[in-house]
Amino acid sequence: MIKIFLPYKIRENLDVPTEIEAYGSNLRNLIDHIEDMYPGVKEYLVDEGKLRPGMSAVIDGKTTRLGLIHKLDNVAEIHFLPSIAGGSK
Amino acid sequence: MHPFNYYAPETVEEAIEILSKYGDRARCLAGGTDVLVQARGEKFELDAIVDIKKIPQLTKLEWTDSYLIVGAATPCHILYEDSKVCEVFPGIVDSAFLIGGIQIQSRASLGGNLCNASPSADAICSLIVHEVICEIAGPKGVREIPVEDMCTGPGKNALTEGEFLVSLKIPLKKGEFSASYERFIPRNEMDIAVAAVASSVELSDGKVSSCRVALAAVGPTPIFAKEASELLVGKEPTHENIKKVSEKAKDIASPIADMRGTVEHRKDLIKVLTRRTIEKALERAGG
Amino acid sequence: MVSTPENKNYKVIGTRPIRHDGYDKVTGRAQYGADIKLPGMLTGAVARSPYAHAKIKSIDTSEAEKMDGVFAVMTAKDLPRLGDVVRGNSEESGSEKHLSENVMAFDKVLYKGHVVAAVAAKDQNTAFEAVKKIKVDYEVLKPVIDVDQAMAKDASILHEDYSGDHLGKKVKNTNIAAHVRHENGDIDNGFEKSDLVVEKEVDMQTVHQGYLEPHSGTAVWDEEDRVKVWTSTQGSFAVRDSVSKVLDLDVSRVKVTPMEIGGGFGGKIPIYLEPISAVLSKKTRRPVKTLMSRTDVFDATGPGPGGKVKVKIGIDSEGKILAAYADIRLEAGAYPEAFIEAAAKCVFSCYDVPSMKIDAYDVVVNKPSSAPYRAPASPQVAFATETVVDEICNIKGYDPIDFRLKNVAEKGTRTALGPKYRTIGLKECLEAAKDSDHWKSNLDSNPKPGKKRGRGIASGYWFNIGFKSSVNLSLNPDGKVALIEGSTDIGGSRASIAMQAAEVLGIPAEDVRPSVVDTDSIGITDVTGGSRTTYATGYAAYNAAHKLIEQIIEKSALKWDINKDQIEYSDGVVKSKADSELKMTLKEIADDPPGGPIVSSASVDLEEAGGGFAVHIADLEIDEETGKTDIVNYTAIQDVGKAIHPSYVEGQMQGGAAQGIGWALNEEYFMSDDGIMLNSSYLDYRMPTSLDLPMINTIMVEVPSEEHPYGVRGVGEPPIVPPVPAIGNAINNALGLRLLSTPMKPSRITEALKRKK
Amino acid sequence: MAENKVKKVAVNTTINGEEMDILVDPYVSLLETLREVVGITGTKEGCNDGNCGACTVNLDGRIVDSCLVLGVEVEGKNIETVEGMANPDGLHPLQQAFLEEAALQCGICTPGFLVSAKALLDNEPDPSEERIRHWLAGNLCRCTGYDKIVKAVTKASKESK
Repeated sequence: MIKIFLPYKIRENLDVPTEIEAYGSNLRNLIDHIEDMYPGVKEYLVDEGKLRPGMSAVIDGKTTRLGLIHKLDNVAEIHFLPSIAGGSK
Repeated sequence: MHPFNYYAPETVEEAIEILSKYGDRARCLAGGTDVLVQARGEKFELDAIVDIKKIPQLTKLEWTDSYLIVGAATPCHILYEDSKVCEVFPGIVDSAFLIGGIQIQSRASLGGNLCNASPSADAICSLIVHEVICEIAGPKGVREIPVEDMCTGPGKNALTEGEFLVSLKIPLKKGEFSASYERFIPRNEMDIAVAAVASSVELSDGKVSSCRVALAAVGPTPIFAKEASELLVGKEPTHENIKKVSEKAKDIASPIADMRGTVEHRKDLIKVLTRRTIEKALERAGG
Repeated sequence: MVSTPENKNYKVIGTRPIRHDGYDKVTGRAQYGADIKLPGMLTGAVARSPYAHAKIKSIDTSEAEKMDGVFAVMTAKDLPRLGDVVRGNSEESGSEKHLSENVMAFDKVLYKGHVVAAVAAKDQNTAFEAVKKIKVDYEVLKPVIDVDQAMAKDASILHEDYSGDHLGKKVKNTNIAAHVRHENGDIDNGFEKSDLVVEKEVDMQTVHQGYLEPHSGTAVWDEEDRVKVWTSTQGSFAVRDSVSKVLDLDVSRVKVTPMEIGGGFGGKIPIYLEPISAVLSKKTRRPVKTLMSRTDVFDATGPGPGGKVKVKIGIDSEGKILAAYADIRLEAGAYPEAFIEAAAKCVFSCYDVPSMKIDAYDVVVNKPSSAPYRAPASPQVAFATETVVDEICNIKGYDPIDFRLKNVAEKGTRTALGPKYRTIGLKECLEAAKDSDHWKSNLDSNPKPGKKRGRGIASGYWFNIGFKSSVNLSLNPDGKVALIEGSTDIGGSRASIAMQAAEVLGIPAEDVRPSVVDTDSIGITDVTGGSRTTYATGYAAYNAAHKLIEQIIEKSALKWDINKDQIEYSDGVVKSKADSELKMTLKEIADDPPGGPIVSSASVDLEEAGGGFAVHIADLEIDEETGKTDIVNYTAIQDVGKAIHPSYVEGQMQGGAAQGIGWALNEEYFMSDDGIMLNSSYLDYRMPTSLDLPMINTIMVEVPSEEHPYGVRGVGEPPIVPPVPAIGNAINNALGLRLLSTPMKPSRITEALKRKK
Repeated sequence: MAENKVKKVAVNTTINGEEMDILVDPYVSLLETLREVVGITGTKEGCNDGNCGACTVNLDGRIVDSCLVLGVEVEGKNIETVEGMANPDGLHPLQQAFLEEAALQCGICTPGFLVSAKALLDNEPDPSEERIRHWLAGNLCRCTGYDKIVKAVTKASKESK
């Protein structure tokens, strides 16, 4: 099981605990598993088959650049966070 | 920018003719460090710019028995690179050495700084405390006015149509005279004075026989702080007496608050700078 | 310090070769944005709003159109109206609509200097004169110019059509574009258990990146509806994307050629003039170049956000931090995005904080749309945190370095947003600071009469972004290597990228010749920003160089007709492992290699390169009578991962420090109540001159990043973070006064001194 | 007021040792004249109001901000720009020192700094750090913090002795 931390606004609006546990062979499956437990979360995380713009997934301290196809081998924790803009508006 | 023509007369008469023809749609060009910026910034529209640097007396330094005559378009560096000027008029040199950076000092002139009549001008206070006389040429001939009468408002001067400033006559003093100019800026260079003071003193038998204090950036024009200056005349230059002058100068200052400074800060600075410039002038005068 | 991941002695990395583009830049040959000249080129000029907030009722361009020498006039009617689509999830968030409206206002102007129309004319003066003849009828609205005004109940609203996202709820009629929260642990409990709680709120004025080169944009729109753009930018691909969106063209129809760039610091990521020149070119069928004046740059381009930040920290009796809270309100300018997520990530980044909560607000105001400025939002939050930390140390009598070491963030520490740090070097920086000559020196406590001296210290952080970069290499017949990249070179990155390829190939840096090319000539490369270029494009160069070696070995195998396993490559020579006689130099293999020339290419899409930390020590002297502050000694310490070209790393540290010093002491947008910037010139926007700074000592600490083969971390951004609090802390040390607003200018110092008396 | 007829003016001047005749609008700056009429773009515009020094050129032995000089004013004068600093034998010692000391980052201010510094060293072969900083205060640099620029000028002064 992987420890999952969702952004404050998702937790607040869907009444999700600060820390939950889920599993999946990759990020896509993992999000589906979370959705089974907490319906509505996926809508916040996924858009048109990709990680939603403005959302990022930090897998053991590293922000994935592969998105939903990121394989989850030996992963301890994942933080879903608003992505950080640093460029053009 | 509104397109203008360029004239470079070689005589005073020629310059007057062109200036008279164009009236307020012409300006003199000395160093250009103010006039070109203002023309570009659409502060005014010009049809003609009159480069006065080709008139020989406009860029000349001349020592007579009574005066140092500085051509109105003489660039600042000429003054501070002249060892005699540095020795006799360190207060003037203070100003010449502070206007802009080295590039600006290659071009900018005391005369231009005066005619531009900025409330924060670096040269004008020094000219005031040296009792400089402005020699003005115009359609009706040459006239002279004391420098403190030159500025009539922010960016406004006493020149009338067709007139221009030919030279600045700095009187030579016989006694123990000197002067000092200091401005306050937040940086160390390339800045406009938040407040500035020039002071001159003349000593005789350990007493101040004459004193002039002038203030900049604390009124619509640089101010000759006459009432403050008089407080030191006939007195010994003690801390206590200098303090009275500084406090009076602070009272005279009537600054506005703007991006460069607050009213309170400017008034406080006048007090500090008055004391510092008088002390410096005294030191230079040998007191 | 720590050994680098590849753990070997480098031949090229860590040396200081002359940068490849240096010769062009010291001789005046280098072509910057404004230097381009194309046959038949016209000059563009724009009309700008004199008001900070107004509705556009009508625009009459007829007088301008009639002028001699005017070829075309445009307004926003000539641009496609775009919807409100959120783009991308990386460096390009925001909305297309806002992107387009910021280029040229459609219905409403939101800041003084907002572009409303443009002309193309035969020369600059004609274009300027024509602009004066454009008549715009405005309905002037009340502006909001700071976060307090913008967040007030009855505030004038900038975007009536826009919903703010307040903790996930859509809210209409608000200037708060976003409110986000991060929570970690139980802060109520943390504060309750605290022995000491200190809270401070800082107020920072808007500042500008101040790059010396004004923006420009040159474009040609051809008969095939292809647009060629020449511009000075931090990211040619970002310009391509933005221009294609604003003009509603496929990206492949837009080709961007980056000119040399005269400084950016984040401010040359957004587009401004490029689509305008393109539309003017479409109308005139001629190339059009449009330039900004210095005042335009201040009025209408990328300031760094001002705003207010409140920080509260609680410690136990042993001096361990128990809880921290931050309330961050930053000005986005006219359009949303004030880097509040970055602010949240940075605010407590230097400390191990067991419980924390962060509220951050992205607030639109009637100022130019803010752009990234070197570690965007990190200096703002660091000012608050580092001030509170300094105050804690003062109250408790703690040594400021020891307190920071006691609470230091290191590998495994949970960060404010949740994830744990990978290898970082803050602790090493603090130790280096403690060991520095500067820290050990006596602060001259007996300066000239009327002057007081003080010393301050502060830490700062910036995470380095990764993202996409591409590099192509080709081995020339003379055995030298051409390196093609897409990262515009803002301060020596050609050298630092080429050096990484040279290191892999074992050849001198000067034998790898880097070229920065247009968007048709290289794979996608993200912006030169976020401290990513030497890291990510350098990584692509590293990979491409390894691929080039594979090619060299493969072709040598063909040439010698032996198995490639039998071949080894090192330092520019291919050798047979079996036959010592069998060897070739790069020149020899490059001469007619079998099966075609030797080329390689590589691209990467990287994660963050572990964070970068800096610790700065500032000594200053204050004239108590005038409030004038002079920096008398300054030391910048930074974990640079691995310094590829140490001179340019030092340069980044010194330049960042200098900007931070300017920010601390004098720089600000001085606004009128009407929302007009009154000091929009270099005369009154007081950036430091050479006479305002001392030599800036640098101490490079090398704790290699885990994510890069040479351990590179970005170095450009951390050094702007500590100066503001370091100087604030030094002023407090000198005078016993806390200045909580920037700039800490002379009048503020004298006012505070008077209040104290 | 009737429309003011403005005609271009023929100017004979010497730029980097080359005497030339050029035709300029009387209201354009020397900076614009160099860049647009003569076609040499090493001299840069940073502010166009004399506060950044990016457009510094040497005019008859003195450095000036070329944005604050009119093109028509240079009749009969001698102008040196960054393009005239190197000669066929190589770079000027200042240019070499700027490269070796990494005294430039973006490089846009570099031409102005080089022209200014050359005028200093032409007259004062061994300036102090304070003197160099004072002389260069009219040239803004936003990238370097000036440290390496001051070091490069010092180095060039030592080497050209």
